[in-house]
Amino acid sequence: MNMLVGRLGPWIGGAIVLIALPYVFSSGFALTLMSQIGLLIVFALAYNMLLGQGGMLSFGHAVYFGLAGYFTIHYLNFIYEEEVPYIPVTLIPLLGGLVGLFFGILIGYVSTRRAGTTFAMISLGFGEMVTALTLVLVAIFNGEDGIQTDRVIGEELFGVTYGPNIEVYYLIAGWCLLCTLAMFLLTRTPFGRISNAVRDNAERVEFIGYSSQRIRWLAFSLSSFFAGIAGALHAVNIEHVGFEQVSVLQSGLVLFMVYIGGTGSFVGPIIGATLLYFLQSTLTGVTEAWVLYLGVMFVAVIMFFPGGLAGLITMHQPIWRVHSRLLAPLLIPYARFFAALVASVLGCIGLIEMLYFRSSRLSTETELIIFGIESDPFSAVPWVVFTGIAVAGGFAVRKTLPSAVSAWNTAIADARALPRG
Amino acid sequence: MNNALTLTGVRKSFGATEIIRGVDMEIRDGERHAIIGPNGAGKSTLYNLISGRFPPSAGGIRLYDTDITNKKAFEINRLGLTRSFQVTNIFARMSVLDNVRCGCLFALGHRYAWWKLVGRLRDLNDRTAVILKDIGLWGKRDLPAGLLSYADQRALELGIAVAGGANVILLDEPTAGMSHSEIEQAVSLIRRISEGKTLVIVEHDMGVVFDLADRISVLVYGEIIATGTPSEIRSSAAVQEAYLGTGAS
Amino acid sequence: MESFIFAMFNGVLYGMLLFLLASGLTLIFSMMGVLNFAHASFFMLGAYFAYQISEGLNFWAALIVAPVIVGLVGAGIERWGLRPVHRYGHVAELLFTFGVAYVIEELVQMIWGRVPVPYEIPDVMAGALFTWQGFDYSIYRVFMLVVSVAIFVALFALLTYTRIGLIIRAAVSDPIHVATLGHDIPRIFMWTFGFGCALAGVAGVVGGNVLGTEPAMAIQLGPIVFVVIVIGGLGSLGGALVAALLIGIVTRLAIFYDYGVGSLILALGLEIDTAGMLRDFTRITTAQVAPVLPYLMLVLMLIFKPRGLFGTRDV
Amino acid sequence: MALIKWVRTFAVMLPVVLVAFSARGADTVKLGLIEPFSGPIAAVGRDTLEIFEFFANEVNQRGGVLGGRHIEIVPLDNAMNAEKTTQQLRKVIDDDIRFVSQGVGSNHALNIIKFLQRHNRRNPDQAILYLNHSAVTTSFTNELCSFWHFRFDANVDMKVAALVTQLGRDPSVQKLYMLNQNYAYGQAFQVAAQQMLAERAPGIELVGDELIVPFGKVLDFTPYIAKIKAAGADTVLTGNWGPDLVRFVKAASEANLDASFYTIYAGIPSSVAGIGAKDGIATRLKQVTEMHENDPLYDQQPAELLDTYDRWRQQTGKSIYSERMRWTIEFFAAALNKAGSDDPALVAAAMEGMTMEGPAGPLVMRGADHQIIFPMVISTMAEDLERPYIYEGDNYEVAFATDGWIMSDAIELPTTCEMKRP
Repeated sequence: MNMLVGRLGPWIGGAIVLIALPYVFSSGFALTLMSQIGLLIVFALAYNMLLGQGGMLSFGHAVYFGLAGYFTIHYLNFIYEEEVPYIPVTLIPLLGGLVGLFFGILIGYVSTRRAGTTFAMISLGFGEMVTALTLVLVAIFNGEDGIQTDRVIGEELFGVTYGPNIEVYYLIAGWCLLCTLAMFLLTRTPFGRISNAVRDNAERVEFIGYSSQRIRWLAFSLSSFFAGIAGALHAVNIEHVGFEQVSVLQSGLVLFMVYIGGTGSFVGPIIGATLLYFLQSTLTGVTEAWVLYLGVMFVAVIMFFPGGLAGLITMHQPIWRVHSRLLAPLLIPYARFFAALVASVLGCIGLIEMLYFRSSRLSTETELIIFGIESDPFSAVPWVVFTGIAVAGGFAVRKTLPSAVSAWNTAIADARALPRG
Repeated sequence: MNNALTLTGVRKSFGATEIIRGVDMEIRDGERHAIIGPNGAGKSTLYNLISGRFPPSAGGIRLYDTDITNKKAFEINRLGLTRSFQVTNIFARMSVLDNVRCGCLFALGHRYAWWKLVGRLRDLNDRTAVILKDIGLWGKRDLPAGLLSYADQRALELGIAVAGGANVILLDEPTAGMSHSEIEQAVSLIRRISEGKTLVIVEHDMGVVFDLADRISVLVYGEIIATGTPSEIRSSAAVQEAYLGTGAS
Repeated sequence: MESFIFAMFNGVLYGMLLFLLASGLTLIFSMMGVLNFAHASFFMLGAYFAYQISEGLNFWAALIVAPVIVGLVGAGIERWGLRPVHRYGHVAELLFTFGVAYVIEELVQMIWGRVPVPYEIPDVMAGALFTWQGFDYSIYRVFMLVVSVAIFVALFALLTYTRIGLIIRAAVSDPIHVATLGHDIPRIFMWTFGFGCALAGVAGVVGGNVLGTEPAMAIQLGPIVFVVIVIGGLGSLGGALVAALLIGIVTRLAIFYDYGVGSLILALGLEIDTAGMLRDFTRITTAQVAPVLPYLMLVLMLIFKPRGLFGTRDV
Repeated sequence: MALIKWVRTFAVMLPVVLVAFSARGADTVKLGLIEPFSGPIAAVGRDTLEIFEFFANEVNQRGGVLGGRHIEIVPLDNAMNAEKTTQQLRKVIDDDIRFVSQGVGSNHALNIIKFLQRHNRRNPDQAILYLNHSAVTTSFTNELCSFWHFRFDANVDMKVAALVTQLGRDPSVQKLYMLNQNYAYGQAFQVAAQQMLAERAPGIELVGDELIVPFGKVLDFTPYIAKIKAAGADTVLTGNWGPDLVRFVKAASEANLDASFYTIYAGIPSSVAGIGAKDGIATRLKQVTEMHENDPLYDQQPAELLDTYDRWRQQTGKSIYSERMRWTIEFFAAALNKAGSDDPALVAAAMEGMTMEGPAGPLVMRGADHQIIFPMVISTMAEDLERPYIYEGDNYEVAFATDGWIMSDAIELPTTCEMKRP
């Protein structure tokens, strides 16, 4: 019984959170944000089936996301014109998934013949090609304008029409939960295990009876299926699909989400998609430098904690599994390190904001307010102050890091020494 | 007599250099056959040719009655031939348990299944448990394989290789880099797992070779210069001259 | 015939510019196994540095100094950025350079703004060298060609006749072996990376004023360069040259000989509803799809010859 | 509940960097401006914001609207992504903003039109009005026309009409070559030009008509230049913009192509900066706009307006390029006052048929399709003009000189719009 709660607990908890969220954040903006995050979680998890679980780095996975979106919009419009059989909007994502699967099987056959760097390049090539085609084949993709639809095609069960955003939110939440569960279970199948094996050591797999190419193809196709579901959900949510959705930029965004969240654990992409999309939506309005921060964050993750944010959490798992009190000695060194890190980051942000302000200020912007303090980038004082904070913070980071690391080392050693409690 | 492996006139060149220069060899069904030879003789290359890592430049290879000359590695494996590697070749980020599971999966017929959960596959988990206990890693089954000690990784390497239950087992220096006590354990492990099967082993440690092998082939510069029982090889003049005589270990 | 020769000449010119970029990328890949996604960003840095230097001094100073600075920036990024990532494997390295490309693009915008900078062809070379079929060929284009060919020759000589070239060639065929010969591999890596970036910088200096110096130039050129080295065969310098010329010439010929793909489809006996969803297929001409052709070539190449034209080793 | 409140506060506080804008009154009429303020083409969006804020401020200085209320511009970043546009529209609804403006990217414009059609039908009490300042797709005021959309720029067909009319007037134009971007806008330009050339300038021979892959994919235009030369063209007509225009013109200049370039967008700051004076003059680069600073009519405009222009140049260090954005604000203010209310439906009704004085004739907001009609001017890049082109304080020592005005009657095209009014 305990086992069952332990296993089902996270899923039931997740479902409760998904149901409750609209009661906490009820504005239209928040609903759209949460809906987008929901479908991006599906996309990110699908992407991680390639990157984290199959070891395939793709620069073009948005192709399956976007093509499914285009197909969905067309299908909804055709339903409107009564040219195709009616499918309730509730089940439309499945259709999107099948479109993703179709193109995944087709393109995957070619691109999964190679792994590693070559695979990455082929994915980039297909991404560029499809993006270019969206502009050439106007009848299908309608070029830069993209295509539109009205998702309200009829009344479904319980009078749901998917007109109000809240209904779409619950549609996405439902599919998100379903897909997450499905992808989680997939990791525990023979396919999932061999996919991991191909990631770790593709050559060895060939000597235990498996064609690594076939595994990659299968992983690619299944991943495209889920990416297609996400793309269809996107089409239903936004009621518009354009070339942005298939572009390499979109592929890059999902890569950033997954990698910053953490490729090594199942929850990593969920964390990454939630955090990055939230930051992106709230920060783009307040700072021009958002893309720079995103890039720096990504590079920092690769350099300093390749496990991503989820990796930072899971590295403490062996400790709290033994006993949570073992975490106590970590608090102070961690807090000191974190304070130093925040200081240096804030200093750098101040400097970058002032640089941007100087290089691309609008005449109507008369003042720059950083962290609630008015700073004049044309006088020396803020430069000195922010440089001081950044440098001092940097030194403090170097000083406090060793004690944080050694605290973790001690804790993990203690945890190993103790029996499981 | 029925041969497990038959090599006829096998050659392999990389660019202008010919590494394997016409090897004819027969491995009998059920025997333990050792291949010895100096460094650079082409032993690992020969393994790579047999197991399908590269195709040979010329010649033919048969596994029992099947021609496997130009087959891919996984096809050969499915026909019942498995191998281990000289450099440890495991799935480093996966748990020890999952490493062995992977070795069993195909042979147990689960192939590429994405609709059944490994945790629920009784035949898989039973067999994995047997092998893990056999190679002495049952207690460490939840550790990531990359964190195992060297000797444990070698044992795991063997475990993965034999997990599929293949009839013909090719081992490439399974005791390389081990201490004396570890070698003893390894040899007994090899003896256990090759019970009733055909074993081919490349080995530098002559103690292991003479202890384990029913027959021995000597490979020097891409050619087999002698094949015979341990005592025949020990007394062969040609081998003495080419190999043992020059101060074998 | 004239237009054929003209297309060929143009294709060679564009191809050589691509080769300048691809050669650095190939060198880095051969030595380090790193596919430098940020390579086109160094090309962009070369153009911006050249603009800045030619504002202060002149074009010739820029031609020498800008690539050196780009090379130093590259070496610095290798030393303090890429080297720590090395232990996480090639995919992590590729991701790192992907991130670097983002950061460089944003930094360029932060420093030089988001609109193009007026980086011009030097006046002495703006005039026509010769006029052919009514088409003025500027001295500068020929100068570009000369620079590219000179660098190719120098690179070839460097690889063939010098000690460092020997090490590089050895590393291309057997990277592990070189490490055992007692060379300071991290140092060689750092300077290889720097040198490769400097080559991209040269391409930026000579190409930036023709193609336009703006923050998006890296994104626009980057993918093509990858296509070049994949088609040529990863790690093969000769392959990169052939592929660069091939792409240069094919894309030019596609523009000159403007065939409709639609007529091909009709010739195959396929019928397409001219009002339906697929109607655009009947209207496409080769000129319209010329910039997409490299990607098509990439895909075809990978289907029929996955290692590329001259590829010798797997990734 | 305390927790929820805390979470909400946190969500609001999280944007750590706050760029505040001055002069935020309590009782303002808010105009949401949805443009890219981050990403690769943020410069375009930010330039737009600057113009909107400047001219909104001018209106406010004059006493505001509706008896003293100020117009407040609320910038909303769409990062040039359609999905962000939708998201910002939902924010507009949340914040009870009833007027939005946008112009960069016709895909976003289409998105807004469709979104507002759905939203205003479902929520008539919360209707939102869209003022389109630059998106030129003709169908927005034809088959896709909407009561909730007003356009303050000429559409593609009108701009092409102006260009072709000028081509017909110019006796030196004998052989014309067309080159356009192969996507919705470029194709629309091509079709309109083919049709109007036949009607308005039948004497001109079309020696080439080409579509290219758009958005900077063509790195080297030399082959196209060679084709143009081979065809013997003396004039080029192109709808290209951005890098596709810059590289095209630079390649032509480098090869000493002896042809005039008729374009729509040559005067955009980034294009002027990218092309540079030398190449622009060498190709006799022409643009079609609503006005430019060196036109003889410039000085004949009202004194207050000239003062405003001077203040603009002084404060921003930029030339006046987009008069239509000023018109957007002025029409908006006038319609608010005429309606005497900030109800979007009433403001829309008031705006229909509204006119204002323009430099060369009246600006008319046609009621039938909400398309503004106004005279347009064709101008050529030249040196030694009174007001050289400046952008961010950099003087380019080059500007545009008038070739001729095309009056409204030559530009006004019939509409197929069947307006559905609420």
